[in-house]
Amino acid sequence: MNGVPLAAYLALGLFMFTAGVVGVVIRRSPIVIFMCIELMLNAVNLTFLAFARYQFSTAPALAQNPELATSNSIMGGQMMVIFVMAVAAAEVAVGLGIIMAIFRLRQNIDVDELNLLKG
Amino acid sequence: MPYLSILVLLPLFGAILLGIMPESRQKDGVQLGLVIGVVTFLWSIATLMQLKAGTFHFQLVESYPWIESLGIKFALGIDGITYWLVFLTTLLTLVAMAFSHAQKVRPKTLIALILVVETALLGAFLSLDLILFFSFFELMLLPTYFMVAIWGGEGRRKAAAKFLIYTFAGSIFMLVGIIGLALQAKTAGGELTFGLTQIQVLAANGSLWEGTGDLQKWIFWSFAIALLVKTPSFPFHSWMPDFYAEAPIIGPMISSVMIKLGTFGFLRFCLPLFPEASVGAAPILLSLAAIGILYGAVVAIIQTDMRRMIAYSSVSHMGFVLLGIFSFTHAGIMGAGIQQFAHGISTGLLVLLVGYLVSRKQTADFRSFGGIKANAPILAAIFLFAILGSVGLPSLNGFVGEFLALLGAFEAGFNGSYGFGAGFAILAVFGVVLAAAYLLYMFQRTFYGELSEENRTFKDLRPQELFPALIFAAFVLWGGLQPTVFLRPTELSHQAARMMAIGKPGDRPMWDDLTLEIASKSGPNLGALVRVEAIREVGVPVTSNFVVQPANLHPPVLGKKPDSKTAEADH
Amino acid sequence: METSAPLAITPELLLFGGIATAAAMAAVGVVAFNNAVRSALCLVINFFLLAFIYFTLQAETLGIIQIVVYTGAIMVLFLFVIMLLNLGGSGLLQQKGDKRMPVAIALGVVLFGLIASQLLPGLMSVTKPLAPDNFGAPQNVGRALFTQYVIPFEAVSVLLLVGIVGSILLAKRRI
Amino acid sequence: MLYLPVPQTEWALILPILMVVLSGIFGLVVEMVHPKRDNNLIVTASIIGLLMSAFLLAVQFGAPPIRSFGDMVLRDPLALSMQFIIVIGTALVILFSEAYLREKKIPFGEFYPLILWSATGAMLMVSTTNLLLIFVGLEILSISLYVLAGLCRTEERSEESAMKYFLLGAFASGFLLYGIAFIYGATGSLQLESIATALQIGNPTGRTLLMFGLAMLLIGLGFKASFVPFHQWTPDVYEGAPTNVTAYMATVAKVAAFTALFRLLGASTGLKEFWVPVLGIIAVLTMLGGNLMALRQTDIKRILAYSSISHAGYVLVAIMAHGIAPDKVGPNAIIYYMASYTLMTIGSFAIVSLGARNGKESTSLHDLHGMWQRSPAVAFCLIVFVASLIGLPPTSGFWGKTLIFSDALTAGLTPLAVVLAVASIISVYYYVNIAYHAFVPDGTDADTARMRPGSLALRSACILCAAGVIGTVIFFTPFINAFGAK
Repeated sequence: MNGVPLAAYLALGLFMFTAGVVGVVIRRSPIVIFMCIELMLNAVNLTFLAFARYQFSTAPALAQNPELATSNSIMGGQMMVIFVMAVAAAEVAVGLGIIMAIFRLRQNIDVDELNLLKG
Repeated sequence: MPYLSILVLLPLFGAILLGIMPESRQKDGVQLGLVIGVVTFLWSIATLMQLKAGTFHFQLVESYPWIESLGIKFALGIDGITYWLVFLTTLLTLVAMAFSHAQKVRPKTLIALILVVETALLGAFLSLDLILFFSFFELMLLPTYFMVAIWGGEGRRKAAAKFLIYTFAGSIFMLVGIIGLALQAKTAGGELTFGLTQIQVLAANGSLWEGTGDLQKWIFWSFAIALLVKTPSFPFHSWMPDFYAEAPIIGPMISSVMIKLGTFGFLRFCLPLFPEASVGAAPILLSLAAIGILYGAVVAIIQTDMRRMIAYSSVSHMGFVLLGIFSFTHAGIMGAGIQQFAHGISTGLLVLLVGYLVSRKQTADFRSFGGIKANAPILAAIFLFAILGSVGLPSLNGFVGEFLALLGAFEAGFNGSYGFGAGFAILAVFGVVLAAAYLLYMFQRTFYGELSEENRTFKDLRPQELFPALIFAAFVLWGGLQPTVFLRPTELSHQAARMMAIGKPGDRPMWDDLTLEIASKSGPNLGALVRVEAIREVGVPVTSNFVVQPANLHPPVLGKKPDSKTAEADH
Repeated sequence: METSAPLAITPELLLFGGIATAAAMAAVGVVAFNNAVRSALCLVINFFLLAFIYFTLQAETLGIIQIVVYTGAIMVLFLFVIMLLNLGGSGLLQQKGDKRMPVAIALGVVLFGLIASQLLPGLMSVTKPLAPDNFGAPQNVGRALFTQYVIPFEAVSVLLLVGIVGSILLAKRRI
Repeated sequence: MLYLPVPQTEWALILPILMVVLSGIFGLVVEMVHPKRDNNLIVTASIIGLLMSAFLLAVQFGAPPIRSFGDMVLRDPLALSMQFIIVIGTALVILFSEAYLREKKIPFGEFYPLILWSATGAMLMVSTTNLLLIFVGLEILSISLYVLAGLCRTEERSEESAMKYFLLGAFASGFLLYGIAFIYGATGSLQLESIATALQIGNPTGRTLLMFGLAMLLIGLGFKASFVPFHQWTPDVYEGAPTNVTAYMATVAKVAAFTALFRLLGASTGLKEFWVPVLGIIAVLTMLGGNLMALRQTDIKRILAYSSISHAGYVLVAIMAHGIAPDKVGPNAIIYYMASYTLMTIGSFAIVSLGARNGKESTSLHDLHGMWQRSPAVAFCLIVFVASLIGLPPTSGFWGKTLIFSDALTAGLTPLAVVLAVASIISVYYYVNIAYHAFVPDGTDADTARMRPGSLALRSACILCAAGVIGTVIFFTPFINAFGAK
């Protein structure tokens, strides 16, 4: 999509990532924290795809002779996104399993003791 | 015959044997431990008899590759500096084991720990590799800790932890220093090595520290702090009184050997490897020594616990050793050498006798004794003898070391070598006087005065208690009457250490150069470096009088040397 | 890079701006809503819009996967668990206002501004996508997956196995 | 159509990993066919599988470094030795797990497959320089660990620890991925080596991106390796998780994280003026903080948790030394240190696991009382581990520290070496406390829960660890020759 600068995609990614981090820090419910983490992962995916599409770093080489661009470099971003999604799927399965297990043990998961950033 | 390896590893082997013996066989274990102790003692005598006089080089050298990639060897050797220390170690550990024979709680384990400490001590004295030395230096920490923390008195855990942390804190910086030294040696010599003699060659020809700025001083102090903690010297001594008071009585007994590692380390490592830094640091170390002598003596006066008093008196007495070493005079350094041995013997004897007292009364507070001379005349006589030896009565062994050390300090002082003049020596003399005062006061309160009711049943020494005491007493007397017997084997090595420090680069003896010797005859040639014709068997007396380089007989005059400024800045 | 020309306002840019604003608002919604169900719905919207952005980046395959896997599977799982938990204890998923909230938001804004001002200006001039237009086509993605990236692909099978065994282990009712 | 060559395949590189995966699958099948029986078959199969994997690794020692599978998988001394450490560590953990799980009444045979697969992730992670594979490996490792941490389903502590570990782990993964994204953006590649190339080109914007990416990656890895500002999860998770899982987390997971960090910093020497001050501060905080916080603990698992934090700081010093001067400082120090650390930590946790009895677990210092009377061999092993954790000769901990000191001085990190020394001094106090308690006679009646000598397998795990701690000292040269890089 010509006309949209790479920076715009990165800005959106950074915004989502920051929002996710803020969410992880301030929310207490594990499920919501987990959703914020998913938000972070999607920000990452967006960043990967933007970089993959624009090939900013290989730009000088690519501009001169396009065949120099290694396919590794071009496909790397998309591959990363696929694997992030696969990992996220497994993570969700396990994570929600843990939340279910703790819920069954306690019938309450909005746990105040679960202060993640306190020792 | 690998005399030294056997000597070092025999006690460890014994400890392992004791360790794998079932816990139920305590008595057999104790017997076995004692046998190992006796065998080690005899083996040490056999080893010492192999040595030849007339050389400062290491003898009976053994070297096995250990960690080739880092240039670390299992290398052992013995010379004059360690001659009596080895003897002292095997003797005192044997006595300590005999003493813990009667221990009720798990005596087998205790004896196994003593054996490990013995290995560590012997290894530290004999190793010719810095990492090996450090390994042995640290190996004695945990066994000693447990010895105190398990078998000690009321405040045992605190005392043990204090000992451990002080020593470890000192030595870990020494480890950093050792590694820095080896890396520097690699820069200077092109090869990574931790070998003492190899690095000393570089130090002797001056290439080791060429153009490194303050590095030498930093590494010197990383060694010096560790050694001062071990000695223990004045500001680092506070582990020692607690340790003496809370440890079972074998603790101080072994410790009276262990603290020699500190002063030994100065002679073995600091003077040869950091010559300029050693000379530069002399004013500071002499001050510490003088303060230690006085401070130890003054604090000892107000102690009522005999073990604490001995601890402080040790601080005081070890000050003389430091004073002797850093006077950089012939007499001073000889005095330091012999004082180490004498202090080991007389403190060993004192601790043993205090142990007998404690075993009878369960306290070392001399106020609870009094008048027991009537019941225990033999104990009283030997005790007095030990005290006289310790305070340095002429014709007993303590006198020789202190006298020579003071002589050296005076000589250095009158030569104007150090800014303080003879002040150190004068201060130190007060220490001798005070030592007589507090020890005799303690003796008087313990043995004279009114015999209290509860002390009526106080028993004199049994024959099996008397025997080890008499051995020590014999050495106290012998060392005073015939000091040359004890001085002669050590003279050249101590001289070498001194010349390694104060000689100019190139004038310094090298351990690795077997064609260099030091003339041993007193007279104008004393301390001259002599080139012998060819590499010969170590130990054959020097015959050639072809003097290649005159040695510097006198301590360096600091005020007139160009590097005096840096020496001041270091403080 | 080339000299930074003033950014031309193109229809594409306007379209992107619209989607991005909506996605960003949805992201804020995830964090800000006190009710977990609403957060989840915001997340779904965000994911959906992201899929659309993927399409505009010519990554069609991934856009589809995004919808199928994330919006379709993962979020459904989330909602399912939320509903399940809601049955057990009502109101537990609500969170009351928190004093830390404004501080954290301020911190987040500052962080965002700081990083963005460092990173992005140098990239403003990069407006020309250099990767071939078909780089996101299924056959290219598939080929890459089974040649260059075959080892991670196989590794992910282990990962999914772990996920399956693990979630069964954690969730099975009887121990 | 973008052409991608079919990569050449060197099976020897992934055969050890495959071996571990397959023995995990075998274990799972056995568990499905014979559920709730005793797990001896699974344990035996797992250990045999791991030993075969170790053998497959051992035959490759000294082989020339190569890459295969499209440059994804790498064989070099670091990869081989770290994989070997992971395999042996996993085997030791499995060896003492059976007795522990039985006492703790955790009836899951799936434990073994999960831990094996987790090891697979770690092995992948150490044998690659590709960020994608590092990430996938890390996730395999972590996701199994999330499950394993919550394995004690009846205990709230365990579940909570799993939850905490999971959320923070996923959070850290987010940072890690964001960092990878920016490194990919700046270099156009997922290979770590391309960082150096990108820095040579010297595009200022690219440099900024790289710095940001590196910072994010360091935060992510910092969480995984529990460096100090990111460490808060460690004590709780370590305390709550089953002891054998804790042992595994504290060793194998860290080996993998450190190796990745090692490769990362080795590749980004060009950015050292950026990361040296940052990591320097982190290292100081980690070394001192870990030790100072350990001083106040009375629970052995928490003590060991803080101790593992401080050891992470020590290793960080070695890693930084490599990053500063990659041509002068090789991987030998961290290989040796991690081997030694793995052995002594697993050994200590094996001893801690003796406190499990009848579904409960007692892990306070007082539960060690009387160890010396009940089982001198175990008590002696404990002393060996303590000496090694302190860094006293003649144990491997001493040599590890010596190597780290040497690296630090070579790279000019003298202040960090001094801080390391100070930190070791602090650590003496609490470590020796552990050993002391093992010597205290048991004053109470025999009924109270105390650590008692466990099964033969458990004791042999202790003794093997202790033998390893001593053996790597005696056979230092062969060890370094086999594992180390020249």
